[in-house]
Amino acid sequence: MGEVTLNHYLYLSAILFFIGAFGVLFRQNLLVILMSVELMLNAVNLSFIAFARHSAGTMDGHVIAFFVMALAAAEAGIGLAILVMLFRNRTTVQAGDLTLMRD
Amino acid sequence: MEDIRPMSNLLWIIPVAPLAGAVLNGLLALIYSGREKGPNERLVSLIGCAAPLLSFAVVVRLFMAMRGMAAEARIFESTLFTWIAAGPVQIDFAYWVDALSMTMLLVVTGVGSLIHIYSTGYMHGDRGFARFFSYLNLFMFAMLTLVMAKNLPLLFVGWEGVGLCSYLLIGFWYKDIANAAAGKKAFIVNRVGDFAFLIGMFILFMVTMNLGNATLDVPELRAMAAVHHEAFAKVAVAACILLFIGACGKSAQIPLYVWLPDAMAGPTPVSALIHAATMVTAGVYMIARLNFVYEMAPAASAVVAVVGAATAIFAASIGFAQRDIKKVLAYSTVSQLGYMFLAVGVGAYAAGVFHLVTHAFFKACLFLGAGSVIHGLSGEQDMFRMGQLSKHMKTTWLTFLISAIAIAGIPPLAGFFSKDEILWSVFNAHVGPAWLPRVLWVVGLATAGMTAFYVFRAVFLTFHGKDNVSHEAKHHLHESPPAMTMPLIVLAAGAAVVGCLGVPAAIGGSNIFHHWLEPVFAGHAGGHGVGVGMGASHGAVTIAAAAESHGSAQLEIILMIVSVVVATAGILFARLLYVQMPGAAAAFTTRLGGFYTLVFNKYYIDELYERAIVRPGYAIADKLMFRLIDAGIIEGIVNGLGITARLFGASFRLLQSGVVRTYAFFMLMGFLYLVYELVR
Amino acid sequence: MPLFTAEMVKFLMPLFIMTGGAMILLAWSAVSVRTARAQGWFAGLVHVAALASIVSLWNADGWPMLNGMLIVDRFALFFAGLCTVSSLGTIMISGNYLRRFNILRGEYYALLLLSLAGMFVLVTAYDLMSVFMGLELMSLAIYIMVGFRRRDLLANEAAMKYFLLGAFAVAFFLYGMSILYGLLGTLNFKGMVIEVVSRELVKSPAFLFAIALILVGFVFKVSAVPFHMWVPDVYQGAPSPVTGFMAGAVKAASFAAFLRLFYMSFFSARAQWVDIVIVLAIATMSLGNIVALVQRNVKRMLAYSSIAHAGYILVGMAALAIDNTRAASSVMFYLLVYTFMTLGAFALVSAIENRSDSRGLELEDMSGLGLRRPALGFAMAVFMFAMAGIPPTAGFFAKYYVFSAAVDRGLVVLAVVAVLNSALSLYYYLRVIVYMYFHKAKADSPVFDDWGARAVLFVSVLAVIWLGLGPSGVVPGI
Amino acid sequence: MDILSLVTFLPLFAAVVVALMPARAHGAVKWFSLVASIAVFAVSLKLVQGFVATPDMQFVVDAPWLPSLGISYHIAIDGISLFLVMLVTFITPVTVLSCFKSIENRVKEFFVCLLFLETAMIGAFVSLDLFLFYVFWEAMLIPMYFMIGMWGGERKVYDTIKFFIYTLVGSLLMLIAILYVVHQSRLQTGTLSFDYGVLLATSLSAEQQWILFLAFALAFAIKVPMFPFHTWLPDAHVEAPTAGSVILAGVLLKMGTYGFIRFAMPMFPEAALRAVPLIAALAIIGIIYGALVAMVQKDVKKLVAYSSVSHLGFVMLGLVALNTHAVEGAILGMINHGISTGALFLLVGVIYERRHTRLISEYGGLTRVMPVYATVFMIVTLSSIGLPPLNGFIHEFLILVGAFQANTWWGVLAATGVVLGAIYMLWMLQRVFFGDVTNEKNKGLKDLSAREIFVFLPLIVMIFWMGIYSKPFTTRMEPAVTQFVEQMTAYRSAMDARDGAVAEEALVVPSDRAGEN
Amino acid sequence: MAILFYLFAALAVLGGLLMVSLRNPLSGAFSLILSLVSLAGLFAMLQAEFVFILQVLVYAGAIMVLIIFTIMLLNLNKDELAEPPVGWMRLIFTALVCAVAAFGAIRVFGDITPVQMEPAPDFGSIEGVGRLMLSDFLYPFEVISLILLVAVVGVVLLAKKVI
Repeated sequence: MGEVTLNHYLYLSAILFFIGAFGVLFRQNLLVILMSVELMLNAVNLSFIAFARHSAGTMDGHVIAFFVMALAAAEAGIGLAILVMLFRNRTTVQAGDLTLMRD
Repeated sequence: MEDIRPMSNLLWIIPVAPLAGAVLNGLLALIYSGREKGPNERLVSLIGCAAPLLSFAVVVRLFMAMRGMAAEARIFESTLFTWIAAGPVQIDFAYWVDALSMTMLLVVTGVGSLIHIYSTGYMHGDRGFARFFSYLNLFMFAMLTLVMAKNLPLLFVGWEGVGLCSYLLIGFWYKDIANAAAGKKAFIVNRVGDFAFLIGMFILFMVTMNLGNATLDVPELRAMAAVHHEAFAKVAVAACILLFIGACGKSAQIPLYVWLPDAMAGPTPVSALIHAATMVTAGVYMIARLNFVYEMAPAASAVVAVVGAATAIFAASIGFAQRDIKKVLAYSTVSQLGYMFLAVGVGAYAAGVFHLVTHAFFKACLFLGAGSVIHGLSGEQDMFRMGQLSKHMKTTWLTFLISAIAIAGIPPLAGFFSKDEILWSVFNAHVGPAWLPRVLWVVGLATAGMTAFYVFRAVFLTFHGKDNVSHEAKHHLHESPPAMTMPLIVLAAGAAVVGCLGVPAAIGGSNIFHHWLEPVFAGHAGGHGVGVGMGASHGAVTIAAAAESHGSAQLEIILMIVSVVVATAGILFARLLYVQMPGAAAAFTTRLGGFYTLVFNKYYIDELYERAIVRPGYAIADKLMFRLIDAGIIEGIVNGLGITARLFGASFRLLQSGVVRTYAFFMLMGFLYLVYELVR
Repeated sequence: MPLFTAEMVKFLMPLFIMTGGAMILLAWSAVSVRTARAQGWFAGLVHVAALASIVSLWNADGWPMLNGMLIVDRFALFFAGLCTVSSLGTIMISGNYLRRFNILRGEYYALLLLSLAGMFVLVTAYDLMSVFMGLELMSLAIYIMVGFRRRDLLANEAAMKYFLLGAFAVAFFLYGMSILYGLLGTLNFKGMVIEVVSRELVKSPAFLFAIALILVGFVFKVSAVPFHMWVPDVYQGAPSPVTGFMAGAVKAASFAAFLRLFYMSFFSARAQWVDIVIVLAIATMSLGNIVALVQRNVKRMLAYSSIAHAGYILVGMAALAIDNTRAASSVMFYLLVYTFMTLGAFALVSAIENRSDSRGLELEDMSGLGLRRPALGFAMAVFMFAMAGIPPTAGFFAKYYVFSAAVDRGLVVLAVVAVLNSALSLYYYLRVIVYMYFHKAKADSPVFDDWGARAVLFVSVLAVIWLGLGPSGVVPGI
Repeated sequence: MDILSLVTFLPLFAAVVVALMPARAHGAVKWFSLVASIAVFAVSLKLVQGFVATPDMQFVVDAPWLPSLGISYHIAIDGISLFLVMLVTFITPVTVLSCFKSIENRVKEFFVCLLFLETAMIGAFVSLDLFLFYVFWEAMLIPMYFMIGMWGGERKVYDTIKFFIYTLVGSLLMLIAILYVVHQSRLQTGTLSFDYGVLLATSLSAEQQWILFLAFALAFAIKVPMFPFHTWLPDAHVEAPTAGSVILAGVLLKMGTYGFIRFAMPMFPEAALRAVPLIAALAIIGIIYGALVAMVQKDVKKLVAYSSVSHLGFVMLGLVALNTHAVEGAILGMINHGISTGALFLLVGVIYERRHTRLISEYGGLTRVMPVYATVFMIVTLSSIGLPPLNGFIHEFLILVGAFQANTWWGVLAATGVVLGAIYMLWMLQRVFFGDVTNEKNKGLKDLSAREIFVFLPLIVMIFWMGIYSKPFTTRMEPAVTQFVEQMTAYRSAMDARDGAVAEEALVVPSDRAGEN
Repeated sequence: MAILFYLFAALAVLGGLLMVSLRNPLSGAFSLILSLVSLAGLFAMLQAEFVFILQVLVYAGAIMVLIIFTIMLLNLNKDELAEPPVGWMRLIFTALVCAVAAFGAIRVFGDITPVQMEPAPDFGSIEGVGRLMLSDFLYPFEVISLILLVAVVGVVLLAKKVI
């Protein structure tokens, strides 16, 4: 275990990002998909913070990470609202059921 | 010398008078088309007959004037306006009359007028009376334009015009679809010839254009041909053969003769005027007109002669077995036209034209006589249902008989002189290999005998022999009105006497006709020493005039006697079969068996054309082109593109599964692609 | 230099008007549901005011303000005006539609205004941060509007799909931002150019990787293949006026930022990304057109058509050149024309959509429209011909500019593919006309065209024809 | 307003007026349209009157339209376009009059389409700015589309779309080619211009020319239509209403041939010259193929449509024969075809109006019941098959002479069209007009009404006039045609000289090398 | 330090993997919280004090609570939770694609050379970030408020039973 550099953080963020992407691609449960997106955003945040510390040297990354969190909150809110609305009408949270429109 | 300009100024009247008649009668016909009754027949007859008669009068006046002119100056000319003007193609609407055209004009207007008069009787009571005269007048216009045209395109106008009128008149009784089909057949077969004619014309045009003076004017062509001999000689054979194919179409020669027998579907005066006396001779006229080109193409001339001879004997043989009186005459016409081509083919232009003139008289008379018979028998045309009509239709019988003798070539009637001149010219000709003229002569002689046979077969079956007339027909049987008999008489008289215009020197004649046409044909009589025949032998092209100089008069007289004997034998044989031993004909027929059937069915030539050209052509057009290429391949590709696009659409829409993760998956794949492309 | 000065106020005025109007509407609609129509009128007035302030800025020279976050220049104003007009048109066609489906609420107008504000942020963005903020503000509002027919299953589904995929795409975009931030230390458009050029990062993999990530965000919004798949579903499920708004204004605003970013910050790497844009353009227009061929639902058909149009616009993006602005102008003009065509088309769709099965509008529903209502039919025909690019409509000019730019840039093959596509597209555009004019009307299906829809149609037709006759000077650079 | 613009836009103005008339006022709409189109014709006569037989463009109007794009409103006519414009203004009133009765529903819209179409057609013929030309060219499609679609037959939906897309594919490729030339011209001259004259002066490499020529040629070949791009035509005709067919065959097809002579060939002369054998081959195939396929048609209109393929083959052959008379013949051919085939479609329309069928087998013996009609039909047929001295002969003769001069085999093969033309037309004539009236429904058919006679009268007058005295036409077009031919010939000799030089070089080079060694 | 990093990293990845693989969303949510908290640890290691606090408070706290709350609210039963069975092929394929993407990203990141620097004393502090937020980032800050407003309105509009 050598020194932990910027690259390590970036590797981790990439891994987390694509785990999240995998969740979006693989899972059917809309809640899990939503959480996977959250994980992706967190991976992005990690990248921002790591860059801020080891590359840019400014705190801009921190601010942006804050904005991303705010956005994540907003998205979570709206996403859950849509989910609730959908659940009321359809009683399902499976993405695979959302196929009324196709072709 | 008389100033010819006022005379030339009269030229336009000749074609325009019938044109005016055609328009007037045509309008009358159209105006009355919706009504119960047609227009007044007298008025129509008046217009219809006055027009050709006026032309005839002008022609006669011009003829008189021309006779008074020096032989070389015998030309009337009148340019009406510029017809086509495009770059080097400058074609005037110009009329031009020389001795040859004048001869034709006399025949056309003269015989034409008589037939018009005859028609007033023949067509009496027909619903299409006015229409008929309109067409007939239009025909006169076209024929006169053909004859008087100064240049080939204008000649082509007449050429096509007569074809059109022929088409219209054959299909005159269009109610029977067969008549209309016959008209169409005539037109289309003619068009095949016209196709070749056009190309022949183009060849001549190219020659003149390359010489820097693009023209199709006949006199100019003639002048240029005289000067630029080499240039013309190079293409002369091709041009001549092509033009001759055109003539084959119009003049019903092998292989394009098939339309003429069918053309008998038209009213009989039409058969007389168009399909015997005038239009069908246009081919002969055209070749005579362009003699200076044919002079340069001995090979082509040989072809003309051979085809003419072949047609002559071939058609005559078919004439043997026909039952329909008009068909007999039709094949006879084909055969006689073959004779004329034989003549022009061996360079005996004057003889050919002379035969054309005499033929116009006796064949018109024969047709009109036949028409009179048909008229009398209420439309019956089968000779085996006639007989003994000489008792009922004296005038008709007599005139018919005179013409028959004339065509059979019995002296001193017209046919004898013209036919004999041809045979004599052929005998002396230098065409093709040395044996060819002799063969052609034999063929011509045989044809003469056959002609005598089948014509008299018709005479005997119709007017003599056994009375086979049906009961109803007999009831109405009558001699035709004077309007019909009068022209018969005039024509028969003509058939009897016009021969004297061409009495050969051998028997003390002066051959007036020949001298009259000399300026037209003489200029080139062997003048250039073109090679004759298939080989390289150089010698003068033979024309009748030349033949006279080195043929011996004695031999000529001997040949005359031979031909008269042959003709008489033909007549006697016919008498034997159809008058003296009525059963013999039938027995003879049975003996011949299959051959008779073959001949009776015209050697199945029509069927051959039908099977070999028409049906395969239609099948190719329909199955191969329309259904396979057009609807199948081209449309298939066009629609296939559309269908492919839609198929793609249909398959791509399947990707649109509605499942979110699929969508996300494609996004990720797209992202991978972007990364791959950008980072690589 | 102070961060904020008084003279900036006028540049931010449109934004203030939009957001202020939205706040007032939110408050108003919270206390009074019954006055929704009046709220609509008010929203319209706010739009007019915003438009007026945008127009008044036309001759004012903007500069990068607020720490270089935004710039209010003519380019931005052009798109801001376009979006505002589109939004105003949406309001005018919405009233009747919302009432018909019983969802007339003041919040709708407020969201529209907020979304418009997002667009303003987006088109004026001079920093990736603003792009991100603008995109999100615009998108979030639209997610809600898409799901505005709460009882409608299709609308639910559309909202959900749009939301999920939108969030997914934004994550990529943000990831790209983070890399750029790390590499360049700045997200300012100008700053990025300077950094990239001075540090010769044009070919560095990380930089290009970041471009790829950023691209995902943009091409998702402008619906390029294969990031297009949400479009048909969302366009079909959303309320028709909203669909029109999405197809027109959202696309225009996204392209505005896309264009500015790529024409400015990333232009030095054009050699690297141009092939991608070409491929995307070809794929986008071809797929859009081909699949549109087999659609029978008008809204879906228009959705695919809008994908195809994105492809044409991408042709213009591919043709961007340093020495002249013809390609950029062509993109702008295309979006201008497209906004009007699509607004008009959806105005008509909104006016006649009346299906109980909520499947939007099928082709059969348009049968005989041109005969029953000649004016409406004429308008739709004009839009269809314009979308197909037939002169003398503006659609032709739009295509013409784009293709001309491509040919100028040497992209002849791309232009040829594009014209073949536009020939192909004719098929389905004509089919609409076929149904409208050559088919007998079914039952007497009612048409709900109030004065608002008529006015929108009238203005759109006028714009599409007028722009087709003499478009000189409408777009800077043309 | 100058006279050429007046001729161009008067119909549009009339269309707008008609559009504003009340929909119910059928009579007023019809008569107004008739008067308007006759007025256009009358005004266009001033063009003939003022035309001077020189190769120059005349009645030139050159005003900026979109100056920043190099697009100008540049219109003018020369001897080539003069008569095509006249053809449009002549055919339109005839067409208007012909559909007084056949158009019963949506009368107003129909005449709006017709008049709008007239402006587009004239515009395309007079434009000397390629952009302007393109706009007019495409604008023609819209009214035509509606005319076929709204007033057409049963399969109209499929066929309208096919017609539209087919023609659009070609013209869009042409648009790209235009853009490319403009681009090249801008690189060379530094200014952006769509002007015909400017683009004509653009120098292009052989490869560029070839590609560009193909793009142009495709657009025009589809419009002509040349084999094998002809399949849209029969379908479009079959479904089109009579007036649509008349305009389509009478004028629209000439856009293609006109495009060749005005744009494709002069702009890319070297490529055009290289393409001559190809075009000639396709033209000849078209002549023979069109005629043969026409022969087997069961629908009169389809027959006439295929005959158009054949006739336009003649015109194309004349164009590529590249000698004065052939090109003049080609232009005359365009006009003659417009008149004769237009008349044929009108004639088919007459019986279609009465019987609502166009199948040949449904008719027979019509001469008996409709003699005047039959007469007119006969005259037009004869003109169509090129019977002298009717108009068809003149152009066929000139084209064949020219083709024969250019290449013997072209002339020979093309001349077979003369035979085939007679076959299919006369056979159709026979089946429709001769024989007995076998179909009961045909017994009560009414002959031509006075109005219909007035429709055909001008056409028949033209048929005779142009056949008997075509000089007024040819003298006016001759200078322009001569110039065209001379230019092309000059290019050809330049090319031959260069090819010769290249060949010589190829021979010389090795020896030079040998010398070096 | 390194050990700490690997620990947090392993926990974060584990949390993520568990989240995407556990069937019950509630378990998934808790896994995600594990991941988020681990990330917070990493933030702390990167001297991002402010973000660390927010991560724990807002993310792991508020947002995840919201999600868990919703899961409870929906009260999903077994049937509703049951996802249709997924084929192995699909699993492997999807995983492979994601792995390729991640691998690509890692390769790209391998080229990045960090800049050695000593951060400013207030780096990552609440005050420093706060200043920045209200000066340089004033504009986004204002816009994010609008975004949150939209979110609030949207949630009310969409999720309320009767409006």
